[in-house]
Amino acid sequence: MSNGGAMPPSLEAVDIECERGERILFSGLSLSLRPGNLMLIEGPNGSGKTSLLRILCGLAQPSSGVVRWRGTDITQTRDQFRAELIYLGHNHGVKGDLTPYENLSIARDLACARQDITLDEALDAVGLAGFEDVPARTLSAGQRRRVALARLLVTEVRLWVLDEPFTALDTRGVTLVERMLAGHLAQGGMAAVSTHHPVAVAEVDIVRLELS
Amino acid sequence: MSEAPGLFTALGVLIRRDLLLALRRRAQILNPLVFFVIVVTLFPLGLGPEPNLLQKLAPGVLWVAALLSAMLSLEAMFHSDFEDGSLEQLLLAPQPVFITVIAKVLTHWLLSGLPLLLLAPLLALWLHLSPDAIVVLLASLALGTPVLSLIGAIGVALTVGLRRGGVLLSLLVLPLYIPVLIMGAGAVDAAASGLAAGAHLSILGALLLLSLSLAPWAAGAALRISVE
Amino acid sequence: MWVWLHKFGSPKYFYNVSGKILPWVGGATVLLILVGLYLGLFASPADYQQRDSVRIMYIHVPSAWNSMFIYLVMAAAAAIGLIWNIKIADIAAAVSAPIGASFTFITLVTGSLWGKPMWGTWWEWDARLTSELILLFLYLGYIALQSAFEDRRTAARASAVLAIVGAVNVPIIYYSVQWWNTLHQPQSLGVGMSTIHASMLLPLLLMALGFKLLYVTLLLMRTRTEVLERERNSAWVQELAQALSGKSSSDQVRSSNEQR
Amino acid sequence: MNSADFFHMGGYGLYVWGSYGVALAVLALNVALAHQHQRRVLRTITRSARRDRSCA
Repeated sequence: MSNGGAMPPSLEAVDIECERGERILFSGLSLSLRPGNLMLIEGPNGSGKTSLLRILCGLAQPSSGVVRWRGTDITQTRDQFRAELIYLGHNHGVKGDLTPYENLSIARDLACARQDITLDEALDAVGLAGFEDVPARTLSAGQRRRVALARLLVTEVRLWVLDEPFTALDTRGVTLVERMLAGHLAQGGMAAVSTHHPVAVAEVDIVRLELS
Repeated sequence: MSEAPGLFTALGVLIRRDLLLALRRRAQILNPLVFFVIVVTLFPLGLGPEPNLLQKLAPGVLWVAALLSAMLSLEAMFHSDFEDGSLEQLLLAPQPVFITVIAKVLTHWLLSGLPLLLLAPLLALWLHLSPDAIVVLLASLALGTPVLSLIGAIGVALTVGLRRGGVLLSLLVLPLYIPVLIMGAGAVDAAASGLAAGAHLSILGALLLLSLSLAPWAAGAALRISVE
Repeated sequence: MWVWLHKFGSPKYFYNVSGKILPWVGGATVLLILVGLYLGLFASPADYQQRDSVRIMYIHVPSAWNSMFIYLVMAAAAAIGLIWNIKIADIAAAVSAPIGASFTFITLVTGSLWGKPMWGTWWEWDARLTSELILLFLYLGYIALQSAFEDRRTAARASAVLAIVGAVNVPIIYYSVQWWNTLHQPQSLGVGMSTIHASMLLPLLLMALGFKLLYVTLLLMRTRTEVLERERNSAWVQELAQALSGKSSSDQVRSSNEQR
Repeated sequence: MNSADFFHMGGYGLYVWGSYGVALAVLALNVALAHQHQRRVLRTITRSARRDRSCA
């Protein structure tokens, strides 16, 4: 599925620099991501992993440098870029007053939905069977993280940007995420993941990025 | 690959989402309305029950009270979404940002502006306002309260990232409310003294159109800045 | 214009160029204000009606013009900073707000002092004074928002949005207050003259120009200092500091500010 | 116009000199703060430069 170097890389960042207050977290950083790639971003706390991910998906503005999606600057093609992207940050974006089912159906209605899976199947696949109609605030942090992960199953999106997806997940949750990642990459998807745990994803070309 | 939903379907989804959220916390909708009633009843207690004094002050009192209670409920527009991270998700939705802002403003108006509109005639009677002045009051509130929500959305979007943004929000938003207050209260005052209020209402309409075109852009830009 | 904007945008270039301009602007300001004051206080006639209290006009009207002028310059600088991400524009906008607020405050005080002999009350809900008061609220809102953020860049960009929205609202506020004033009050003698006697016009214009240059002087001084503070660990500031600390510290302090 | 009625300003001395005084005070305050801020920043950067030079 991945067509090598002929096409420009789907996601490309060219010497981006990030400033936090007075400190320069990183500068002159360039990276590129092609279909089928998994980029692992590692580094100690405060090294700017989250800032880098937020810059890549356009939530934050780099103090210099440019981020391109399919060859055009993301500040120009805002809507098209966001239609092909999902970002899971530290706080999971699940509304406590709504049930997982309602949360998921809203997320799917706003994005490009996949037709081949129903909401209940997705919730079941992430291990929330039986919790579909309970207000999300009564769920544990791990369960709320799973509701957020279920969004990855119900939407058809090429780029996943995951900020430490394994936090608050038990071992079965970690293997679940690894399986989802493998499936996504196999279908020509891309992912940028920041994490401290080693990610066991078989025969996938992993690009490692170390932030000092 | 299926296409992302159109603007109007997304608007519909967002409005349904916010109404659903609001109904789960019914009390929060009532608070600003109770505040509106209490503030209006304070004035006769402060100024004395004398009818034609109250009648003379009624337009100003009703409009200032409506303005304050609309502002009171602004905070809820983005705050809970900012707290749990869903504001980021809304900013990353395929639809342009102003769709999100318009949906939020419309919901805020449905839950605060519209009830004010329904309550206002009752309170106007308490202040002995004449019937045709009440009609103009309703017209001016119908045109004015959306402007309050739109301009308020800019203020909230600017201060959503701050811990104690409440007081700052009123400092930012109240000066911008002054033209609406002048035109709104002026319309009711003109009607109460038997003059035509057409000019005031048309200016209110102009303010509505202006803020409809300016506020979504400004609030969208402010949201993108506050989320950074 | 594009190259100039970027060149002038670089802090080092700005610091050097403004360093050269500052003494001239400062000198011109002092000269204009002195001449204006002399003409205003001594050489121009008293008004036939208000007699000598009209001399307050030479302070009140120039600072009123300045308060509006500075808000628009602030909004423009903020917009430039927001759209083209130029740090100097952000600093200029942030620095202009307190200066604008000071001129608005002067306008309000001198307006009420001028109003007392004419209308007999310290505060008159006159259309111009009321819109100046609202302009002061806009300034205070801008300054409050600016200082509410820890991160300077977010502060600059958020307050830029507020300044732009405020700038759009200033004319609306002005005309609605004007409308409100004519509705509720018969047209009272507004502060300031409809027909200004020629000999009064010259000092008024001199003072107005002097006040504008005073704003530019203060703006340049404040922006230069802010640039030094924010760029303190960049190479050119280190160089400058080395050069300055090279001389004996006593004359260094004198030489560095002799240009003011 | 001798100096006595110069200050008298035809009875409006209080208002005229009051407003000139307020204006002068506020503007002088602005200039002083700007100047003092400049001196403080210059002193800090030269002091840190001298510190670097001495230990470099």
